[in-house]
Amino acid sequence: MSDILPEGFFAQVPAGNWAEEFVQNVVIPQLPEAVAAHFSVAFGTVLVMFACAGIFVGLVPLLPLVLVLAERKVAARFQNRTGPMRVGPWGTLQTLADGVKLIFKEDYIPPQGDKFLFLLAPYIIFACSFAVFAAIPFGQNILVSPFNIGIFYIMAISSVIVMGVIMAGWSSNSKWSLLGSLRSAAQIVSYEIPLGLSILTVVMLVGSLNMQEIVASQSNGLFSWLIFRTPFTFIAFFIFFISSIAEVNRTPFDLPEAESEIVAGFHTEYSGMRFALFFIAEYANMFAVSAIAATLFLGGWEGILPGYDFLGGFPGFVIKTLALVFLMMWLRWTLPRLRVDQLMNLCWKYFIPIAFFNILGTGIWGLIFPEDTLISISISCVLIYVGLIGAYNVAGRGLAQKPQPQASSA
Amino acid sequence: METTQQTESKIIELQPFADEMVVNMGPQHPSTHGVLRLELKLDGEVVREAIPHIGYLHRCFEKHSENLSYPQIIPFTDRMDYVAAMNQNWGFCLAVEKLLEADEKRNFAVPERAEYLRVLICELNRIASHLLSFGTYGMDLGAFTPFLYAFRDREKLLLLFEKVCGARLTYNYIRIGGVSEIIPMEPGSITEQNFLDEVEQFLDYFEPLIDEYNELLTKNSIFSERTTGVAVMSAEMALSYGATGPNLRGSGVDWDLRRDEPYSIYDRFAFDVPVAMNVPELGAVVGDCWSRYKIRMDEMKQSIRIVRQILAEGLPDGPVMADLKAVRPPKGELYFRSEAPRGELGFYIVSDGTPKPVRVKGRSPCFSALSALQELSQGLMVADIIAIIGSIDIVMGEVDR
Amino acid sequence: MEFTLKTFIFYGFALLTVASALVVVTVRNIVHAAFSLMVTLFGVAGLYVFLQADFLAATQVIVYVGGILVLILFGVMMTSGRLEMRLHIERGQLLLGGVISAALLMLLLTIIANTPKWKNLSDDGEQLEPTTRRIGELILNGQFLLPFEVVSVLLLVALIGAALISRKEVRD
Amino acid sequence: MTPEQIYEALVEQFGEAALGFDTQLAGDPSIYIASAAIADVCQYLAETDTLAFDSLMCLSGVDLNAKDEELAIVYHIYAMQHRHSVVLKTTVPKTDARLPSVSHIWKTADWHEREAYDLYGILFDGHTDLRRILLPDDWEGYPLRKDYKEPEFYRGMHVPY
Repeated sequence: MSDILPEGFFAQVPAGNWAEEFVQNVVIPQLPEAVAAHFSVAFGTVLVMFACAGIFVGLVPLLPLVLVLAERKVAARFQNRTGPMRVGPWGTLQTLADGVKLIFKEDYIPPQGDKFLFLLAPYIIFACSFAVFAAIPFGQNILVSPFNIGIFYIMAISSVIVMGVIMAGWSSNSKWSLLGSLRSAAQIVSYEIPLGLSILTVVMLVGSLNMQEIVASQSNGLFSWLIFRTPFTFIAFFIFFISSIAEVNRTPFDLPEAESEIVAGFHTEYSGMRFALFFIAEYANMFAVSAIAATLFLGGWEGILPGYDFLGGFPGFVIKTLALVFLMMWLRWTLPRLRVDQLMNLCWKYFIPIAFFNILGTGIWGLIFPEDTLISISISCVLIYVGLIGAYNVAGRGLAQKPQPQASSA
Repeated sequence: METTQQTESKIIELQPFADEMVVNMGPQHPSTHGVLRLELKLDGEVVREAIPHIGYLHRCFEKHSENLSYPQIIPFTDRMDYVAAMNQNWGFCLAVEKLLEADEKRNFAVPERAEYLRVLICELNRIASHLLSFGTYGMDLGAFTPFLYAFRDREKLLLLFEKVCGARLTYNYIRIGGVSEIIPMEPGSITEQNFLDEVEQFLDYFEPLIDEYNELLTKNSIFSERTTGVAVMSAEMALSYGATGPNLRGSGVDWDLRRDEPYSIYDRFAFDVPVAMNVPELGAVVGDCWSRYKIRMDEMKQSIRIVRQILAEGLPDGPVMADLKAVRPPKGELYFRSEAPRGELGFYIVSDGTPKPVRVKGRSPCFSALSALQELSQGLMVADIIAIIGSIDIVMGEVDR
Repeated sequence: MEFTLKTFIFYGFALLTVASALVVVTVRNIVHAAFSLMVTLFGVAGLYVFLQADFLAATQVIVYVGGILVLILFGVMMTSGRLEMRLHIERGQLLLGGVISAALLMLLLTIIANTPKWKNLSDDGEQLEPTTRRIGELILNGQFLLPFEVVSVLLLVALIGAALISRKEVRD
Repeated sequence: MTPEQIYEALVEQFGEAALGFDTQLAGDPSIYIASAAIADVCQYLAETDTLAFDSLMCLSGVDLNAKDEELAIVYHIYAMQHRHSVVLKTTVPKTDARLPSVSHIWKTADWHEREAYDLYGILFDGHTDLRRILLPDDWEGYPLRKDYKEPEFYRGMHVPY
């Protein structure tokens, strides 16, 4: 493959490239000898990889279809409703029907807007949302490309989404859109910092940016998962998860598209298929950040027991990811929305200092326990437990307390 | 006579390089509760000025009233505050009845049974109205679920109203001199006891839910962050702006017409008037959005209390309608105010002794409360504007009439 | 030089970079210029990949596209009420710009001429290793530690200054 | 205080400005005030401690009859502290409907006066922002006057349905 694709982009996976092995062991024996003699393994590998990528690109957009339906069903359950029930059995085809509706809707382009950028923006967001999936390991060998710099690549690509958002907001020539896109840009740029810093704690412990290596370092069962490895990664997980909710603009951080404030934010003026692209991208993002959180902190495709990876760990990975997605939905249908200044305060005054503290703590932890031992993990789990109890006593008390009943005088 | 001296509308000069962005919030906006238009002058997210423009729902109530007989006006009052139409009917009927009572030649009095029914139904309507306010306030602040919870419960109330008068939103149930009978939707489908049982069932179902809603929204820390300390309306300011009802009590003024100037039979019931207090745990201060919101949550409990007292007593026997041949108040004029869910609903009626009024002015609580918006919103953020509008709980049908 | 798919992709990126850079300097709409700059930066990131600098490529995208360009766009959108402001280039500016560009070009050409061997992807067989480790070692093992720290202090100063300037209005 | 006592207090303070006390008709008794003095009277009512009228419940314009030469403006004011209310009434000629504003005394008068201006064409001197509130800015005429004729067209739209 070396003479066709830039090799630096791919890591040399120590255990050997699965695609190469596949070609070597399965494809070439099948070929007639005359062909096989001239058949380069590398070329075959690239073909296989392209095919996989094709399947991926075909399959991944189906995710949002499922997730949209899931969101509606989850919301319905939260609200004592049934959700969509008419299209298909239990409403399973509802999203498809909505998609068809959106395709046939008028594709409105604001006449005063910037037409070129207006048309371009959804594609940028859509493309970036899906490019992220290339680096997410779904299973032991289920991965589009084992990038050397996997997690860094993901951050890079997802930071481009901001450009699409600004483009959409600006080119619509609507003040609500502009306000939404400015909010969104400020929010995403701000929350990228705690996000990145939380990732850094993981990278410090693992010593690699490669997603597969991060997963590999968590292969010793539940307590080798990075979330439990040190108390600091435990905090980092929550910062990461909350920041990623902010990154994907979901309640309580959905200010860029706060329908009760700025109508629909940056995609106010979009309709039809272009709106659907934003919509799909939003759900793809949601899945992507959950998948990343699962990979970084929850052992990725590695199971709870060491060495147990059913179907390459794929089902386990999907379950973990969907659990996080469900958590996001749960939050969305429970919480109100923050205000802009509160959002920024949360990021700059709480998350970033805590994230820096985490890095410091992780560094010190790494010095004290260079290797993960039973002792280090036990200490970590005990600290986490104590910390949780303490946090509940400090923060939870306020929640459990009832506000003073309003004075009443007859 | 034409004096057009001040009629020209203000023309906003376009200043291309100003820091200020002028944004039109509404009349078509998800959270302006109808068709309110706000002209926002923004500095980034900070609101320098929010100028309300109303009148998009002006239905010429006062002009219509001059050409209609008194009973014919009642359906028009339904359309004023369409989420608490019973109270609007009642407010108007009370004013007309007061004028009729002033006529010595008649011996006019509203029957007991009708009074009980009115209180019962209006308190239920107050719950429905506050529920809507609670739900939409949650939605304004980004929490969608309270909205559906509120609508689920409101639906049950609307079904009760439908059983009583056949309508779900614009009831025309309370008439001058009484109420229209409890009308069976189909023969034999509902009786008085049957109906009261259903009301009781609803109360049993609903009362614990208020606490649940408090858990869900009122005590939510994001919600209290968003609403506490925002747009504090002092008691003086509230009085000066004519804010009434929950908005006035939210500013710490202990005032409720039902208790302080009892009309109808409110003096027979025991109920508390919730008044805002500082809640330091949440950061709530008297007069902020949270206080105004909380008053409504607490008022629902008091309404339940009143309805329960009626249910315990049972409706007195007798007619539901006074023997009133024609509604023809004596020559005179009268202003009467009653406590509607959104505050004091006043009707000023000038009668010249004919069946049609000379002048009807509806003094709607939201109209006065909304005028405080401009002062309340200065220096706050766009999101706070939404929080204020929700907390003063406007219904544009009432503002614009 | 044999013409493979790789060279094709390389020239694609090169063309993209140069063309979009031309658009940046010629287009009159400032927002279009900024968005075009995004394409340029992407193209450069692509070229970095061909230089086996994967970390640098990703950094390029994060820092320039996700950070600096957003700031530029913020600046453009917030400082002027008229977003479609047209750019005017005066003759003096043109001259000055030309001189500076020529000097920069000379500098770059000198570097190109003096670099003994470009480590590029056509060098087959060489085992690739992650560049992050080497970058980290170079920065933290003393060789570039001082410049690195100086730059970080400078950035901190800039951060504080920016915060100070933006808070001025609140204080007044 | 009863309206009578308030009337007496006003007569004592303002003399001629308080023109009369009407208890003849059914309903609320009302105190007639000369239109020019209304702001002063209101100021006095609001600021005197024994009266302390701190809330303006309602401000309405009234046109009793198309043939009348005058428009009436009625103020319903209330004192929370003392729990007494009073009705003030004043009249202005239709040809020159103009009287002092009370919006500096009770802020709620701001919108109520705008409404009276909008529907009756009463000009309130001293009002800071007197423009139409319910009707469109370019509406012609004052619809609640009894002699109002609705226009045939408004911006090309047929008005009477």
